[in-house]
Amino acid sequence: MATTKQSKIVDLDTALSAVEDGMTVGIGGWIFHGQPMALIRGLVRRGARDLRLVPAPGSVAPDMLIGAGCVRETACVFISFEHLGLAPNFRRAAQSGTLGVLEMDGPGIAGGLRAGACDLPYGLIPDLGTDLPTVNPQGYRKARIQEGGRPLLEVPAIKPDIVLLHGQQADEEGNVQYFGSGYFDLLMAQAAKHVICSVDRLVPASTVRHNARLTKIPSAFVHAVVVTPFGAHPGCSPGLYAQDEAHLAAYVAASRDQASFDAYLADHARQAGGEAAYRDRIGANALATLSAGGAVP
Amino acid sequence: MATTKQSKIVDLDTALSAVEDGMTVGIGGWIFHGQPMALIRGLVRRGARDLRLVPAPGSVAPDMLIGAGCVRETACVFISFEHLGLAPNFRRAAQSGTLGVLEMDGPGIAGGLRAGACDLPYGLIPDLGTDLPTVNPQGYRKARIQEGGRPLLEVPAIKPDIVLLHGQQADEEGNVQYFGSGYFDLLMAQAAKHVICSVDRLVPASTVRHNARLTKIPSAFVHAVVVTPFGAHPGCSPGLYAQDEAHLAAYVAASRDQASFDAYLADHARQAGGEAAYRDRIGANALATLSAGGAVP
Amino acid sequence: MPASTAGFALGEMLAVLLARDMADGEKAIVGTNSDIQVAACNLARQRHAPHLWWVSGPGGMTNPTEGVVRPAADAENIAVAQAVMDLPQMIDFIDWKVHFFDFAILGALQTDRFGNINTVCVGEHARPRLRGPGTVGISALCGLSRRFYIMMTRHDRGAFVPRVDFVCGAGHLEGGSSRTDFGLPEGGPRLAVTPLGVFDFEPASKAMRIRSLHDGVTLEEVRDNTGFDLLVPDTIPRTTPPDTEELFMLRRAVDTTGVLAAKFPWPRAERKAVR
Amino acid sequence: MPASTAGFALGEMLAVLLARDMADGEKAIVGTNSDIQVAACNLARQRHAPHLWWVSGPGGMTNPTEGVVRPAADAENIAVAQAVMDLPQMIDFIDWKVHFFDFAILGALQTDRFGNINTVCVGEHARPRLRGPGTVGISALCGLSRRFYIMMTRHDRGAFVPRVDFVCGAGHLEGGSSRTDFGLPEGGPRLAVTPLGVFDFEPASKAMRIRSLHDGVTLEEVRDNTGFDLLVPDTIPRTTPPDTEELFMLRRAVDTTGVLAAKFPWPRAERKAVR
Repeated sequence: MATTKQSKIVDLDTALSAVEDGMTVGIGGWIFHGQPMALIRGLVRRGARDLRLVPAPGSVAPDMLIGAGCVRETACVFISFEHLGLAPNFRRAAQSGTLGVLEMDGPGIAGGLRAGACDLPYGLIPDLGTDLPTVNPQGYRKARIQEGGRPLLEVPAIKPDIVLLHGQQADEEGNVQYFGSGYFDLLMAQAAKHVICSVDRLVPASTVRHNARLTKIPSAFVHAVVVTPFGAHPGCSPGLYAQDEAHLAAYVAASRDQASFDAYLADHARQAGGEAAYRDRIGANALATLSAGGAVP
Repeated sequence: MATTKQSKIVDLDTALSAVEDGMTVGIGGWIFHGQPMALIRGLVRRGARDLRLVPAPGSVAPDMLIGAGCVRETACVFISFEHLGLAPNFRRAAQSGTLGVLEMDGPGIAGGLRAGACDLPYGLIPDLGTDLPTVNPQGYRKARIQEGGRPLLEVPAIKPDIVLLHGQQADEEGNVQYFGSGYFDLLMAQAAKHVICSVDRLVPASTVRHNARLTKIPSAFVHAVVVTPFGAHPGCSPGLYAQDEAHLAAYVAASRDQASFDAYLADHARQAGGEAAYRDRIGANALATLSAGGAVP
Repeated sequence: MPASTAGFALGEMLAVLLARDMADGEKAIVGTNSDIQVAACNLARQRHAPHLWWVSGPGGMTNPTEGVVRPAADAENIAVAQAVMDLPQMIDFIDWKVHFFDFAILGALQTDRFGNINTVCVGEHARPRLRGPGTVGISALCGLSRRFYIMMTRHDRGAFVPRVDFVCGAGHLEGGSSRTDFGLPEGGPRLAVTPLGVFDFEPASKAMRIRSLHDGVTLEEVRDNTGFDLLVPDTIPRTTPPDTEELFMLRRAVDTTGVLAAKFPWPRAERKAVR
Repeated sequence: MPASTAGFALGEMLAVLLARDMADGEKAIVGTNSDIQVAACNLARQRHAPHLWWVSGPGGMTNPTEGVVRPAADAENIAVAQAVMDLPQMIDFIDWKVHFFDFAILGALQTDRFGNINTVCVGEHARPRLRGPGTVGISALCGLSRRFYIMMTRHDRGAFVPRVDFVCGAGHLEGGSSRTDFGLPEGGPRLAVTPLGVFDFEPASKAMRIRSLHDGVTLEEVRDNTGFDLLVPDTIPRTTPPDTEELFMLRRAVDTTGVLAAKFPWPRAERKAVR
């Protein structure tokens, strides 16, 4: 993990040029919270291929990459659309057998990321009696040392080539602040070789210092920051805007088959004009309403 | 670790009745910051014996217990009086060979506490080429599995019977807030069987909720809270009062030999009247000056 | 399905049934998409368990309460919480520590005779008929907490199967002492609460047993909707429905905007009766 | 001891010498009781390394700056920091990660010919002649950072010994390739800065070598005060003393209350010259 000497603020394509086909890509956030969607749409636009995903519990971020054909294999801790049902493209790809799924659980990803962050070869976790080691034998192996009164597993270190995160604001130096929880984001950043954060706002250094406790990803862990207002849409950016329930429902509907989802991607990810065109398509009033909390009374 | 159903606020002696001779006692804080001195003085007053200390990097807290003859053996990560020199009673006891010293370092205590918190038998740390494994072979053993390109050690889990901490304020439910850093305190609490926190202030539940980010020790980890204003004196309580340089210098001077230190303890720990008498002895203006930042211009 | 459910929604009833079983001073964890769990914990705190401690698994907020049922991971909970912990530190007690939590409350795609839980897939893992969301903390919470609750908003043969297709949360495994024989700590499922009744696990065999059936639910109806043989007591009690005070407290202090009623009505057949 | 040190204190000179060697964008860690280290890092940020990143090891504050040198662990640093990290998460990169930090700056009771560090004891560990404070993060920072600096406010045969009595921070161990042979990552001490001079380590043997001597310091004086044979270059450069701009920046933007001058004057023999 090297640091750069210039400002870490770069445009989206410059940031994403670090992502090569076949890389292992971690994704931060939690279900609909803080998904780095502008970065995800950027990867779709660039035609990324054969990625190996390691998403934190997520929703539309891993689902869109899978539906866009960018992914060879994904780890799955939890990929869900919650009250909107199952993740549609992930589900279709997993059920058809076209997607490799490395089944994981909380202890597996936590132990693996921590081992990765610590440059240890493996992490030790309790064997919880599940079927995960059966379907993911390379991810969970019986620990060579059994002691302490309960069965133990070893999980190999996880070190993503790239991690994609979304925060609410950052300064030029690359200190990324979160108005809500940090979830696995910092642990992912610590384990990663290269960290790209999108943020909704660029703020002066003094704003960051005003409440240093909000800085969940200090600049030492950040290689590139992309300023993309509404960059977590259609998910929420905690404290700034709500998740877009109508758009998410439309996304699920558009995901009914590949042709329909390709049409969605053509309009929402692969269109000319990138994120500016995307925001235009979503519309000023829709975005304004989300900023107001999701519903204007 | 069990929780109680009543308010967790108890008086000092009730809280300390959980400490039995021979127990392993963790101490939080960091050098002169947030040392749980009222609890330490209480242990001296009660005549605790044969304790095995596991102090975070500390100063007067472990030093006083050692000088008072309460300690059979101490782990030592770092015990220092910083600009005031070496920890006088620790130094004397270690040099005379009357105190067992388990030499530890940051990775050793961090790996051991984390293993303790996780109910794992041991933690894996890098072998850093020091002499620590030679003088503390039970604390650092060559790892049975060597892989990943660097030599590894195993450190056994650390699970203190009791951990003593100091925060600035708490509510009735036992949520303990810190105005400064948390250091190893929460990790110690997670690894411990029983956690006693002293705080300078008891505040309404609403005050705690007003800034939940300051709660470093949530109530689930706390068994007893003792409200002791100036309970970190002569160390500092971050955000509330500075360390008492004059008193600390007097402490060092009083520690020149055992007789002199016994006289100090007779006046400052074993006296009748407990903490109230202690505060009277320190004096209203001295405490007021510390509250003003250490010096009234 | 229950015959006389007028006056409260399924979600409200499940929250009340769960809250009743919680004791003061206990520690619990609530995951994402857990409206009923949030309401149950906060109802218990309002009524008989003022020192119940619960934490949002992903978000780290402890005991957030403002009379509105919000998603447990929601940032707005920070303003009404007692603490906000960071997940990388929480993993120590979520994913590793034995018996840190007294209980968790978990839903599932499938559960079985011994209370094992599946949220991963229906059918073979390599080519599933239905791909579920995955495991996240379920493995650890089922494996490590002192007990857990199975909370199901549907009760049919798709959800109550002889053996789950994928064990991602260990209940009593193969029954009997197989859970502790495997090396898991004492624990496992205590109750399953469903639209039809409340179920527990017979102490020796650890097989699922009827504890009470909701008003109007027949033994035949439960059997028709359960894919394995339930143990049946000599006399089958009726579930004590939520009483006036419980509903008043739930609606006045916990779920003032009616999230449970809106999101968890009784299953379709009973909607007319409920409204 | 230096002859012409009038105009700046020992602490100021050490801070300037250390700051000069730092590069922009590097990552560093500062421990407790580290006034000179804090000043050096902040001086580098003010001058040529605006993106230097440093963190208070115990307190977790990153890049705190307000023109006052405070103890690195002090809570007042939170108000002027860019981030406040929690130690239990920081341990991952402090105690385990290889080459996360570009450098650390460490003091010692003793150092030796190969730059090993001792802060534990003088004499036998079981019955030491002098019991020091202990190791804390020194083992990890010496072992895992890309390089480290040895910063000594005294230079005498008590501090510069042939072999440290206790290795708590690995320098070049026995010299040569012994450090990497042991399995430690590339690294080790880069410079030692003292009241007498600046010292580096000869690339092949890894033995300590004179890099420059401060104004007025003789080779004989250094040899008299060093307990092992220093490598001596053919011509011994003079240390470039702090210049006007460095001192101005240090006193105007980094250490406005004069902490370094007050706490780290030149050793007694030179006090008259300095003042």
